[in-house]
Amino acid sequence: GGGGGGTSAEGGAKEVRLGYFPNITHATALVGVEKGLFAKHLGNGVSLKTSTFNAGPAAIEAVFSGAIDATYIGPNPAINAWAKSKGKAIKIVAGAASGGVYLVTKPEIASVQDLKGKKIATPQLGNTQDVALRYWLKQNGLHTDTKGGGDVHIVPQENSQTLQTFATGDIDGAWVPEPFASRLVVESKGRVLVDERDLWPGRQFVITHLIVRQEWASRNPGLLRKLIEGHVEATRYLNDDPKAAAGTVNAAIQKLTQKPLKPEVLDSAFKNITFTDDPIASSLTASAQHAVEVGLLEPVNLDGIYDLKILNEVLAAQGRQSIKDR
Amino acid sequence: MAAETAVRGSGADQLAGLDALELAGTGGPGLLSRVWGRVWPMLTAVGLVLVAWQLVVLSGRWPEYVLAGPITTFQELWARLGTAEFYQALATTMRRAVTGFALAVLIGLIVGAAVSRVRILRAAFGSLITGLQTMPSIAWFPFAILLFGLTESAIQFVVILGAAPSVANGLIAGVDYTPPLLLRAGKVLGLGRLQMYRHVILPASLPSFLAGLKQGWAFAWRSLMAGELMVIIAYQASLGEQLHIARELSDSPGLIGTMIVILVIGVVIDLLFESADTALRRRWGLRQPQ
Amino acid sequence: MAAETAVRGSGADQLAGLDALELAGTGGPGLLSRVWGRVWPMLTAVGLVLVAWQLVVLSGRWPEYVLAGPITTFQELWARLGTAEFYQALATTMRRAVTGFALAVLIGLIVGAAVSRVRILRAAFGSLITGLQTMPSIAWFPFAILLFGLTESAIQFVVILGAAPSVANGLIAGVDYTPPLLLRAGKVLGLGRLQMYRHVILPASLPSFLAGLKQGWAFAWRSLMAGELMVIIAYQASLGEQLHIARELSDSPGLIGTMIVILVIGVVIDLLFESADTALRRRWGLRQPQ
Amino acid sequence: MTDLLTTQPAVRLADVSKVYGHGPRGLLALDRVSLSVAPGEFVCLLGASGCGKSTLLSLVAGLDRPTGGQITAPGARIAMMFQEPALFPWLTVSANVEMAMRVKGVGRQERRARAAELLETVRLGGFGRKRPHELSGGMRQRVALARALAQDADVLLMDEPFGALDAMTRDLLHDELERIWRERGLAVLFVTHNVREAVRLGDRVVLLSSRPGRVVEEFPVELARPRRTDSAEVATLAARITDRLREEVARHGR
Amino acid sequence: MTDLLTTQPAVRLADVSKVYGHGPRGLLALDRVSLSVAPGEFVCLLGASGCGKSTLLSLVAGLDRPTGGQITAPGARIAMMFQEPALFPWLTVSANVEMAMRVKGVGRQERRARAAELLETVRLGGFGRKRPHELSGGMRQRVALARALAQDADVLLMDEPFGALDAMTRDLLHDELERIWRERGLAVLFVTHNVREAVRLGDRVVLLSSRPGRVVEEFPVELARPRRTDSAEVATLAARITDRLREEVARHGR
Ligand SMILES: Nc1ncnc2c1ncn2[C@@H]1O[C@H](COP(=O)(O)OP(=O)(O)OP(=O)(O)O)[C@@H](O)[C@H]1O
Ligand SMILES: Nc1ncnc2c1ncn2[C@@H]1O[C@H](COP(=O)(O)OP(=O)(O)OP(=O)(O)O)[C@@H](O)[C@H]1O
Ligand SMILES: [Mg+2]
Ligand SMILES: [Mg+2]
Repeated sequence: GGGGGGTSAEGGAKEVRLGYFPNITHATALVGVEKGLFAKHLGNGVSLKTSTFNAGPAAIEAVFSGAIDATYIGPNPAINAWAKSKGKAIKIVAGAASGGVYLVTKPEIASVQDLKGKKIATPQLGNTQDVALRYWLKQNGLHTDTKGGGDVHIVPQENSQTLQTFATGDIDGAWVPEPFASRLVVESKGRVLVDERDLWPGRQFVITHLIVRQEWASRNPGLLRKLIEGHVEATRYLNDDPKAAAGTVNAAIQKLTQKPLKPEVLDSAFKNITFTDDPIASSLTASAQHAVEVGLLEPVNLDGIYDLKILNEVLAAQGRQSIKDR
Repeated sequence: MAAETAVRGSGADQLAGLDALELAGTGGPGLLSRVWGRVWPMLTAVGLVLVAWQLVVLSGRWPEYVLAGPITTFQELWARLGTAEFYQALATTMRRAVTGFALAVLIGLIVGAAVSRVRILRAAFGSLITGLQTMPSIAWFPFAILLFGLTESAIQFVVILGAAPSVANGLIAGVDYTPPLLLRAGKVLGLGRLQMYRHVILPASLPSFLAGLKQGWAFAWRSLMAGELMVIIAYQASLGEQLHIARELSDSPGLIGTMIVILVIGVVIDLLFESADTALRRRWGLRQPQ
Repeated sequence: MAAETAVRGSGADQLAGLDALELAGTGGPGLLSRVWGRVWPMLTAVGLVLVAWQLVVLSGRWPEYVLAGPITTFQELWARLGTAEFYQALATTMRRAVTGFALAVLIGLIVGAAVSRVRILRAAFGSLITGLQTMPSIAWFPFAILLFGLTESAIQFVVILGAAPSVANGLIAGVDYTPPLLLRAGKVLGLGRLQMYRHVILPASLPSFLAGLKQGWAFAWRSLMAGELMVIIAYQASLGEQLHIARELSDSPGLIGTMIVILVIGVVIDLLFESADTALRRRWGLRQPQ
Repeated sequence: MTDLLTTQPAVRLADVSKVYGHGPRGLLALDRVSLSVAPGEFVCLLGASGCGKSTLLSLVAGLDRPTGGQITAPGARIAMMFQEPALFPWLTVSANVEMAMRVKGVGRQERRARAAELLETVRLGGFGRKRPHELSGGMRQRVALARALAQDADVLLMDEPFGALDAMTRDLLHDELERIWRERGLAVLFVTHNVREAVRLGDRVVLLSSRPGRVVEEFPVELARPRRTDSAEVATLAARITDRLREEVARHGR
Repeated sequence: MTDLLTTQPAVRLADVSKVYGHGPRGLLALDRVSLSVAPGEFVCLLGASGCGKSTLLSLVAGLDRPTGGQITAPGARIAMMFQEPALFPWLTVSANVEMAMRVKGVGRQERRARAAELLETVRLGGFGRKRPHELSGGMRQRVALARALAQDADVLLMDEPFGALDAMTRDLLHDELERIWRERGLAVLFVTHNVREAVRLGDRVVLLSSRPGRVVEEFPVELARPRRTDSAEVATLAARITDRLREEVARHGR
């Protein structure tokens, strides 16, 4: 078994195993690895071992089985992992990205009411985007149900397929994250109907954050601190020099997938995402609340899912403001 | 004249005597004991697997939320079996599997027949058929949607592309091994090309064809499990979707429960194929009742 | 004595005469013309497919970025064939496929041997093996990661679970149809249980086993294509990943290009299996050179 | 008119040759064989292995084409029996016998009745609903005979039909075949490499040489029927033909 | 000592019975058969189909167990030949012959040499590297004979070994078998339903009844060797035995 391979009893671990996706919303990780920021903070004696995933479940399976210690991930899988393990498996230790989610529709759809009877895609039943769309429609007086019926037909499908079905006219719009939103606009002449940021207080909501395996974190607080230091520096780099950072991100994506993003997609997507250390706890709890309201989630107690103590210590050491965990 | 009749009579007697001598045989065991003989080892095997599984869980190597134990799993499964949704999902999936498979059989039959009898087609497309077998389902998704949009037909398309090659290959193998003697016999009896196909070649290839069907079913089923994610149709839950959602939600008891359902269906289908195969071979005298 | 020798001598002559008479036969066509006879219909078929494809693209039914035409696709493919990365990806995937398949064969052989010879195991696990065949790969992913972490082994695990059942089933079918007469002959010759396996049963089941191998390869390959997404090992490109990325990026020429690569590999492997099969059957006299 | 018909042979081979393969690797299986079978005549074709007996029958049955020469079977319907029964294992005995009629579009009822009658002829009444594998070898060959008779042919070709049977069954089937042949007035071309069998059955025994197949000698059999295989007259003629045959075979061993 | 050895039979069956199946559906295949074969004796076992001849051989060969009675083969190594050659198609002719030695752990070199020698004995020298399917039926049976001889057995069981061969080949193989039997002093138990073959070969012909198999009568054959199958003496004795056999068979037809 691969469980706990990198940890020994007294926090004398020699490596940190980090997971992330070759995806623009995971730019923090891409930059941190590509620029050696994690390695720099972890120091000489500790190696960084990275794994990339293409979807949340595999990343969570890896965390659960102890094959990785920490991973960048979206809000949904994190909530799932928390709920399924009854709060035992993971903790969210830092935010990474916010925003970058849009409802893109065919140009002829100009308002909410035009959506009636239309087919709108989301990435997956019950994920953040799915919940956000349903909640927003509900607020606008449009009824949906989880089976795809109602005033607006919601079709969950993979984002890649959304690109195709939008192009062929099988769907009328999609509530998707970057870079798919930008691609719908750039390649298929879609029109942005809603910027999800507009629906949230302070135009902020979590799209990616960093989670760690609880067992590992409790045994290796020192390594966790170093990891977060690297993370914080990566975030700062992204904000300080977005142009260079965008190039770094695209280079990393190309290295991992052999396919860089098109420059216009990259630029537009990069502009629409905010990189922040703040996990925007309020948006996570609110989103979970919305999910319960639209009937997609059993009420789940998220108390304690955040552990921002180390993050705040790191920020404090740099003289920056601390972040709230609710 | 009288003498000749006597000779003939005795010849007939001797023939009948030889016939009677050749045709003895003892019967097999009764149906009940045969069924029981099949069932109890299966039950024992299932029991053993359950015990091993419980032991692994008890060992504490992994927490319950990572690897659910049999008790949790069966509670979950039992709860599901109590919902109407489960049966709808099952019905949807089985309907798709059966119709998709039926179409695949039809297409496989036509393609197999054409390829096996026309030498040029054989050389041109023979290996392509197996090549298609190795193509993963997801590669077809974009084409399925291009051709059929977000409809059931797109799912069927993927299922057919998964299963038809096996069916065709089974038929081709069967035709290849049709005994040439039977073909000659058919020709002597005056059978035309089509009649030869209908009366000789098809029946002669049945056993191998059946094996192809069985493989085809496995491919169809796997393709279906993948394809059911591609097009999620309103108000139609399906097993493939449930499997996917269980994984998506890291729902270990749900996942294992769905796997058990899939396994049970697989075993039942296998038993069906096997009994068809046994019946066929017994009827043809290929498998002596032992 | 002299008389007897004469009689014997003439008997030997007659025997030799009969032998000589029985052993005539004409040779088949030469190797070159056989290969060419296989190649040209294939090339024609490929040509026809290309033309049809180009016609569909020209019809303008779908934009080029949804369905790439042959020219774009082959440009893309050609560009890829010029990169070292392509060959690394191919090498990685082929290495995984071959080692995974080899392990699957080993395991399938052991399981098949045990199940086919021990009646109780057969009754207990026989149908389970086919049941496992219908289990989609993604169901195994969580277990693969549990057992092996994010390693190559996890991928191999999925590949093995995909392919081993077919291999085992092929062997079982072969063992089932081992002619009882050969078993009796082996026993009379003094072969023990294990020797019987080694010298009689295994060789006798080879043709059916080979068919199982072929099916197993198709399953292994499909499982691998899925499994390569489960564990992406840093900086090791693979065909499965490329297929997925092409799809993820709606990269139509990339997708079709990768499909072509997969098809070509499938066809080549099929040809290998076929020539092994032909050689075997010819050597055993099961397929007369026609 | 009647005279012309009776003197016209049922089957006539004129200088028939057959080459398998092409060019230098080709094999001359039959070399200018001429032979005729009169209506109602029983001709036995005798020869060692590989001398082209089966090839000759295939040509007459139209399963293959001669490379040279001519085969005429004026207005004759031709039926054939192989060394193995070649029954269709998926059909019942009765359905096997009915096949030729089914192809011709004979009605179900009539087919049934006729098959039952034919099975009665080969002493297998009541076995119609069995499957071939439930019968013994001798019974299967009798079914094959019934199937051939169901074609209502004038000419019956038989390619070592009793080769695989045991001596006793074979003796009995000789009697049956002779009876049926006489009742129906068939022209029979019977291939065998059993000399005693040829003498037991034939009006005429034609001996073929081996590779290339050529007619070596013809032996008219003028013994009274019914003959017995172990009678002295049959043995005497058989011994004569055997010696000639052995000579022919030994030629290849040296 | 020598006296004792020579009078002790090579194989002795005492009241051997065999029932297939159980209870009321059981079939009594052999009913208290007693029989012995002296060393160097050639015994032919004759009987109609299904009378239990193969069953008896299986019991002697140890392929199956008797339900009652005793089989003793003191110190005898037993080899067996079946009706079909039962060669392993994936092995060369030589490897087939070597199999028994290979199992016993005889070295490669020695095996080769011995196999070549045995193939020479059955007049197949030079065919060692062929595969069984490249040979004719008669040649395959001779390979099977060589394979049986390679076991260095004292007792050779033969279950209708020449049943599937044509008459001419069979005649020739009779000569060969007789020669080898005499050279090696084997005890042979030879099963057939060809009466002439039994008389041609046996020192003694044992006639079995059918279902249940019982010894009906024994016929000592006191004709001088070498015999010819178509000689008058053989025919006379054969006719006598045939009549007895037909009687036995006809009993089941009524
Ligand atoms: N389809 C074929 N292609 C090439 N050669 C053939 C073919 N059929 C038969 N032969 C050859 O032609 C010769 C005559 O064959 P044929 O089967 O007619 O002999 P036969 O007299 O029937 O022999 P047997 O007594 O063994 O049945 C043989 O040497 C055989 O090898
Ligand atoms: N394994 C078996 N199970 C049940 N019945 C059997 C079995 N083997 C043989 N019998 C029956 O026992 C009887 C004797 O069979 P056996 O094969 O010994 O006869 P045989 O004299 O060798 O016949 P043949 O001349 O056809 O070879 C037959 O009625 C047969 O049906
Ligand atoms: Mg022939
Ligand atoms: Mg027998």
